[in-house]
Amino acid sequence: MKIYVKYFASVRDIMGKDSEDLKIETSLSANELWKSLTVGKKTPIRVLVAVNHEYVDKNFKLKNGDEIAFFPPVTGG
Amino acid sequence: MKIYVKYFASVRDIMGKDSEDLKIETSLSANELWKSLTVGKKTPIRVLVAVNHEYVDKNFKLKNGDEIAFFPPVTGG
Amino acid sequence: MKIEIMNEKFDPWQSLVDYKKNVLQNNPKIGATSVFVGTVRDFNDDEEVQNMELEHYPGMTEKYLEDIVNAAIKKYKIIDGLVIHRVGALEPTDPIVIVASWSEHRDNAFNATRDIMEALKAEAPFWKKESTNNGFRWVEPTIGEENNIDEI
Amino acid sequence: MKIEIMNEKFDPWQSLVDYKKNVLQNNPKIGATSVFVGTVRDFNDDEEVQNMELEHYPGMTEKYLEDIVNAAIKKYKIIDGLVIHRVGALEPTDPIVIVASWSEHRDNAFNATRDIMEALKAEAPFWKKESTNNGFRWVEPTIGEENNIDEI
Repeated sequence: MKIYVKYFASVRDIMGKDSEDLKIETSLSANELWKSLTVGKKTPIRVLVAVNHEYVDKNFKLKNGDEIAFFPPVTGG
Repeated sequence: MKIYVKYFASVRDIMGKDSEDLKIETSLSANELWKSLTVGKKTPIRVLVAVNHEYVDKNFKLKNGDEIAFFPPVTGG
Repeated sequence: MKIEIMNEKFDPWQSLVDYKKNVLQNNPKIGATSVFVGTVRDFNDDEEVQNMELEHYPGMTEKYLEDIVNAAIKKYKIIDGLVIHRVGALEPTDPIVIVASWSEHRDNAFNATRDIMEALKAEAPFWKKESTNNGFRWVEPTIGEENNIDEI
Repeated sequence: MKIEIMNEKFDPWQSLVDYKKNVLQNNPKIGATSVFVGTVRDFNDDEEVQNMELEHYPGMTEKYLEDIVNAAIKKYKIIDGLVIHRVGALEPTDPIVIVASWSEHRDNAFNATRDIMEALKAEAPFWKKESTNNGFRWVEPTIGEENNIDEI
């Protein structure tokens, strides 16, 4: 299945890119995907995750075609 | 002593005038003055009183030269 | 601080922009601006309002508005405050009042503008008279919005 | 309702006046307008701020702002709401955000504008990066203002 991954703000700085398209064999949770993407990286303590423009919890199971985004707590306004 | 009296809004309508200058012999409280001014008149239940642009309570003792105003509860904004 | 009683129809947003531009200017300490504008509605207490007369007590009204804004400056450390209030003949959709507070952080601006409006409604000597299909009537204070001022 | 993300410097008061004039118009049901404007300060956490970059998540940001305003319309029966938020490069005194709510009575307008601002700060995907004397830094959420969104 195909997954579209986006990174914003300090998470993008750490990942060194703003997005990537992935092909994965088995369905992963948001947390499992994050762990596999950040192996060997020093990651921030606080990361939020959204799938298809909605916040989800870390156990959310990804489906084919999902857009998943990882980013730090928001600071607008 | 001289007292300057002002009436506003529905109190002015009842009194039939917006102000009057009074000469009084002895010092009166705000309430005593109000009673004497409204003898025989049907007066509203709720009347506020200000002396020299400050709210006062009904027992406030008037002095020579005071400006006293009687008016209904305020409804601005 | 700006306190003004207006006899003529005014544009509250233009007044705000003018005061900011000419008096407060581009103060980089300001992080938050909270503004309230009250306008005449065409209905009140289930009656159609055709127009309205707003009366005030010249001298006392300005004094109370100044005291109210000074209290908000002191309590919420706001950088500045503005109140402009109409008197005279008003029609539905006419602006009645604008209150603005400027501060470093949003909490203080929100609280100051709200406190100024509540104090204005409770204490500032203004009186509304509405013209409805049943003739003129003096507006009564809304229940729950009465002031704590001593009555005769 | 108006939700807009602006890449260029904007005049929040002009945007407000334009929306009121062209969309809401002279609606005589409106008795109260509550507006909040946030601007860039030149100090944050005891450091001088020279300028700021504001980033967002196109698509998700607009969706959340719309949901937040719809929630306020439902909860407070406001007549309408507006949010305009800057992104891109900003300098001290530049407007960041305007939130406006229109309602019959002032309580609902005040509460709606405040709720929209609080929800925007907690949920809408925007990120601030400040340039100070010590270089760039991503802004951390203020303690006590954290959202309740699940974290990885």
